[in-house]
Amino acid sequence: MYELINTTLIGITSGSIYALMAIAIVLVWRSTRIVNFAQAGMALLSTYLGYEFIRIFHSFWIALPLAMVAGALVAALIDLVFMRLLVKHASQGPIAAVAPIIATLGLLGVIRAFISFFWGNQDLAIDSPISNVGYTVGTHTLAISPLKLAILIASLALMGVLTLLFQRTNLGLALRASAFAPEISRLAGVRVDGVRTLGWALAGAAGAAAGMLQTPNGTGTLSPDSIEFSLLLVFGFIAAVIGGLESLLGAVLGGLILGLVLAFVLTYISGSLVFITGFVLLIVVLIALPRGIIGAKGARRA
Amino acid sequence: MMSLRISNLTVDHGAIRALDDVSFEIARGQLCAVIGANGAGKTTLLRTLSGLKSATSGSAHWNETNLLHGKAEQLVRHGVSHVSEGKSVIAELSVKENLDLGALWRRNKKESAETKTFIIETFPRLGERLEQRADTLSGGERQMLAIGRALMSKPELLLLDEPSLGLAPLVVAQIFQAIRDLTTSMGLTVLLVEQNAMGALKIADTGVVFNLGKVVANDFAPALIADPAVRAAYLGY
Amino acid sequence: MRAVHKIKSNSTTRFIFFIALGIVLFLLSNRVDELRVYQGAEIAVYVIAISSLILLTGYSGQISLGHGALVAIGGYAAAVANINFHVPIWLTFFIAVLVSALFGALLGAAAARLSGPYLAGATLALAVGLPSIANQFTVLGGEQGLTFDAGMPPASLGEDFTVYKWNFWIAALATLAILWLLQNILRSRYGRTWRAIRSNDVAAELSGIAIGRSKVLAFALSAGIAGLAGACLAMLVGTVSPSAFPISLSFSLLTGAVLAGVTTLGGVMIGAVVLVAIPEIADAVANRFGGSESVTSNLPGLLVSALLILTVLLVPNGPVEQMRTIRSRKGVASHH
Amino acid sequence: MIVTNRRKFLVTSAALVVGALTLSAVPSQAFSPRSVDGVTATSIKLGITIPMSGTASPGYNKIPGAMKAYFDYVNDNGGVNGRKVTLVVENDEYVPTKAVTKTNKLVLRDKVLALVGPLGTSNNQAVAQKVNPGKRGVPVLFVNSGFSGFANKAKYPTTYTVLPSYIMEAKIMSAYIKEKFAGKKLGLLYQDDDFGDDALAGFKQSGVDFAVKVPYASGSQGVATTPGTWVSALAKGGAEVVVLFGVSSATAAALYASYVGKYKPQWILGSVGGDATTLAASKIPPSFLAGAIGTSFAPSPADATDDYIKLFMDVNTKYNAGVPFDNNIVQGMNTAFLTVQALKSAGKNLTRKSLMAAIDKNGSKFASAGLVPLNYSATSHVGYNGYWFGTYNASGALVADGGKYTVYTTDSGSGAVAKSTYTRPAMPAKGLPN
Repeated sequence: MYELINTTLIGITSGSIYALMAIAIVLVWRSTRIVNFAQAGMALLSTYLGYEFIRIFHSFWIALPLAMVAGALVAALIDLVFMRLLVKHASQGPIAAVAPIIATLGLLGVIRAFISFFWGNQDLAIDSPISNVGYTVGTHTLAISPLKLAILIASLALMGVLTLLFQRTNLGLALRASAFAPEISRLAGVRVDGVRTLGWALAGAAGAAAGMLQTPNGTGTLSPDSIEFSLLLVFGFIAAVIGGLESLLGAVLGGLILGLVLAFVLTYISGSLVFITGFVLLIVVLIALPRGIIGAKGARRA
Repeated sequence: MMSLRISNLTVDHGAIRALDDVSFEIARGQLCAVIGANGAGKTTLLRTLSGLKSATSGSAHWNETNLLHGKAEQLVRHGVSHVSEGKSVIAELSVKENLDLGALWRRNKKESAETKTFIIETFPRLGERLEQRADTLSGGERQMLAIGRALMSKPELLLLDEPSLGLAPLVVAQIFQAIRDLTTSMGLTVLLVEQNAMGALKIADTGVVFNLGKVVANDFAPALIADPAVRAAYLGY
Repeated sequence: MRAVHKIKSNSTTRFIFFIALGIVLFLLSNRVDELRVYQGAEIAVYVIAISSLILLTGYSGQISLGHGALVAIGGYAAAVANINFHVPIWLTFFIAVLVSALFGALLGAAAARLSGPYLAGATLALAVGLPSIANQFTVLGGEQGLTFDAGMPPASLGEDFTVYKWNFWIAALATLAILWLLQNILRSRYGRTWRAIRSNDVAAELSGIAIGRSKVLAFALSAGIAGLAGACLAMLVGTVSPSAFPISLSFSLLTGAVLAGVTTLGGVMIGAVVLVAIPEIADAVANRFGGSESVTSNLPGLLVSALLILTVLLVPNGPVEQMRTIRSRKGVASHH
Repeated sequence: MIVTNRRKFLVTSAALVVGALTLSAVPSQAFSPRSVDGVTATSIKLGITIPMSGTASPGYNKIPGAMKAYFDYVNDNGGVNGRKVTLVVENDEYVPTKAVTKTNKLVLRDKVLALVGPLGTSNNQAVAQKVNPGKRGVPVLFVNSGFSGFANKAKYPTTYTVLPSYIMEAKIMSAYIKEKFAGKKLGLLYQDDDFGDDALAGFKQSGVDFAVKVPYASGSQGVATTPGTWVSALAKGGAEVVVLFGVSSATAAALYASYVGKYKPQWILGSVGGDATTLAASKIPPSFLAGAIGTSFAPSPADATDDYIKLFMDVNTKYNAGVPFDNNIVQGMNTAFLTVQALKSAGKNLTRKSLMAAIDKNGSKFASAGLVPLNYSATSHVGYNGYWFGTYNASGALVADGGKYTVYTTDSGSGAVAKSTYTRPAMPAKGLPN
């Protein structure tokens, strides 16, 4: 019973991190129709910047918003100097469909190399701002701690704020319209290029939040090849797809489902099968529910 | 002087010359039908005027605004609205959102709300379906929505690309009538590109006939209808 | 008229040319030192793997970020066949092709239903997930992996004939065979079908092409070729283990394919040579500028990624295709 | 058009292959007059393959720098018989394919005298299988792997191990557990590969039964996702003493997860994952380690009273830009120290053969930081063969039980575990082997 509860809690908390990453992926997808495989690299870079902010200000809570701003700026810059050029140059011909995917992969490599140059191939540590010691019920310690609770709340809050932004504001309307039909949006007077950059910036901030929160929650360390970020890269994408790629609510649900499934496989089957389980889950969802778990409904509402 | 003035406009499409030394004018408040065979350059003309496509040479002005130096999103702010070919609505958005999109850039929200009320009065069917997704609408409704979206941008010059495409004859008649009424009631200047040449010329004040990127005729609409050469080539009798 | 005449002698010329190429390679392998021979073998393996990816992405329009996984399957299939079933070495290469192709067909059946980014993500997840399966089954040797000993060169080749030269011969032969085969396939009905799908799958479907089946076929063929590359790689490294097929391998192959020009087989050598040469170039550059350890160890990654981005931005269809376009444009201009 | 394209393709292909192979190819020197590989009148060239970037690199990537620092120190003090020692470092990213490629480069192009301290079991196996230093007569000295198989002289004739094998470690730990924790419920957390398998073999042979065994997938992929579940499995099984046989990242994750889960067994940490400095870098506060039992064959990096540690700290400050001093630095410098001794011992007439002969002959008498005997001989390529036990104090330093190093020794076979009376030879003057 205790194991069951803890497995569920582990699933939910790790799932909420995947959800944050999935939100970032969905944001870029919704505003540009590009799956950004560099998202995890950008999150990593923002987290390194956050690490520097912590050293300057000696406070995680000051560094977190600063890292999100930095993440937003980095993402906006990437769109301005790089993705715009790409859309112009490689939007035609047989490679058009795969060019953005390949380009974001290249970007991932550049970001990694850049991080290694500046910070070296070593582990850096980010201390947990609040306790990560599990709550105790009776004699048992639960796999949920103030930090994990904060992460869960942060993911839900971010999802809520972004959903409101997308569904209820003019900016959100412009973001959605630009993604679905850039030309019609331009004809309606929407400055599509700027709106896309904004979409990247939002995603950059969300990714930065994921990186900053995941680092103290995981092994607490940061390195250019941090395994957490490879995980985020793949699992964030899987979570986004489970949720249908279009919907923020879907991204959060996708993250939680993935987190739970993986936690149960880990506890009750085998640690070696975690990654392949992610793949199998992805394929099953793609084949059985091509539009994601809430894709059909969500897409209609979106 | 309020008018659309196009002179010596040339536009290339890769190696192909889509518009070749095109010149004509439309006075304010006029509805001008642009007719011609497929590939005559009609759509290219609209895309160039609305800022989606760049010209090779020549000039095009709406009043004082140089149409060749602006991007589409800027020209909208100068009163140029373009309803592109094939029901220019965003399928994934609701009817209301499609309408709102056209007025996002307008600062005066009270005015845009009034515009919306006016559009819903003009096209009551849209009013009944405000919360539905645009792709649940019928073809005619979508065309109404596309025009409505363009009207939300408070246009002075309206560029319409084949509003009758794929619609049933009865619906086509309704749409044409609506276009004629709106032109008059709102004081719009309209450039109406149409395959349905007769239908368009019947509601138009003037007409321009295109062939292989060149203007081959430019006259009052009734005169064009009466012209035997035009009748034979484009009106089918 | 000229074209018709040429096409008649087509397949014979092609065959003769590949034979000639083989002889050139053979002569070369006797001229250069052992390290170059080894690098030549590496290039050969990359050529096979990259051409499988070009076939998939360039010709049938499907993307794979996880071709390293298919390479891994080939390598493991060869090793398991040899160790557990005592299959002779020469036959293990064919088994590698078969097993990978079979797996590729399964994967392709799923892939045919996925569009760009979905397929990219799915294959990425596969490449991350597949190697760790080796830890689950003892027959796959766990983290330590399995030994794959392709054996010594026959004694008849002489005392001085090195293992590397022997491996190079095998890899080069496999490469030539695959390139020759691909040239023929791409010129066949299948090749035309794939090109039709790539440029417009709606039109292709309307003209009666069974898109699904055709895509699965492309995936299976590509996987089979990747499997051959895997067996060759296993031969070249002497072992197969999960860490030999990291996600970076998949990314390298994709990079090679893009650098080669993903739309044509013509530049496949460029991609392979660049992949093998980059670490050396990076070393030279780092040494020239008195680089620190951190520069030396990160420069290859940076160079590869930067090249990838520049290629996509500047010559999205690859250098070979670009040259061809420029030349044909010049041709058009001179005809005017 | 198609035809001409194809021809172009063929010509281009051929040209490219030719170019690739010949561009920088020097004429084959394989049969040129016998110059001694890696040795000139004024220099000795050595090589190492090790992960300098990638997931496995943090920590290990400090080893080559430490080695170079000690070589520089020796070079500044007259070198080895007048020759200066250089080390060519190749980054293998912990990928066997790359290890083979890079070793090829070291052996065939750089023509190093010997490989020194190459790291990783699968990498060393791939290199042995493919590059075959054994057949080429290239010494592979002091490999950074505890895989017992590398001491097999028949299979790896030129390979010399230095770390006590994982089997030895498990056997010694078993003896220690039987002595100190008889009757307690035991748990084992181990890496699910050759490393863990060796350990399991050692424990099994010693008759130690674990109530709970938790394997974790290696390649550190499993590490990030699983610590919570490891700890709940161990806690559920009621393990009072837990042996942790894994890498540093796993140790860090396990200690952290047990802190988070308020699970407090008596930890016994294996030598690989028990480096306090590495753990500290992984944000494990020293207090987490306090009270855990650890093992080592070298003096604790924190033991500034030790002659070797003092020397290594000094060299690290002067020649290695004072990077944080830890077990990896000690390991790197000690390897370099042993290497210099072997080179000196081989005399003026230095060749690959004479180098290995010198180790076979004098290796067991080499001075080194190790508190455990070296076992090199004409018939054995086994390096250190034992461990001492200690307890981590509140500042994360491993302190020998009872204030002195009690060394246990054994072998990788069926030999018994014994308390050793070995005393380390005194450090040569200035830390420069004679």
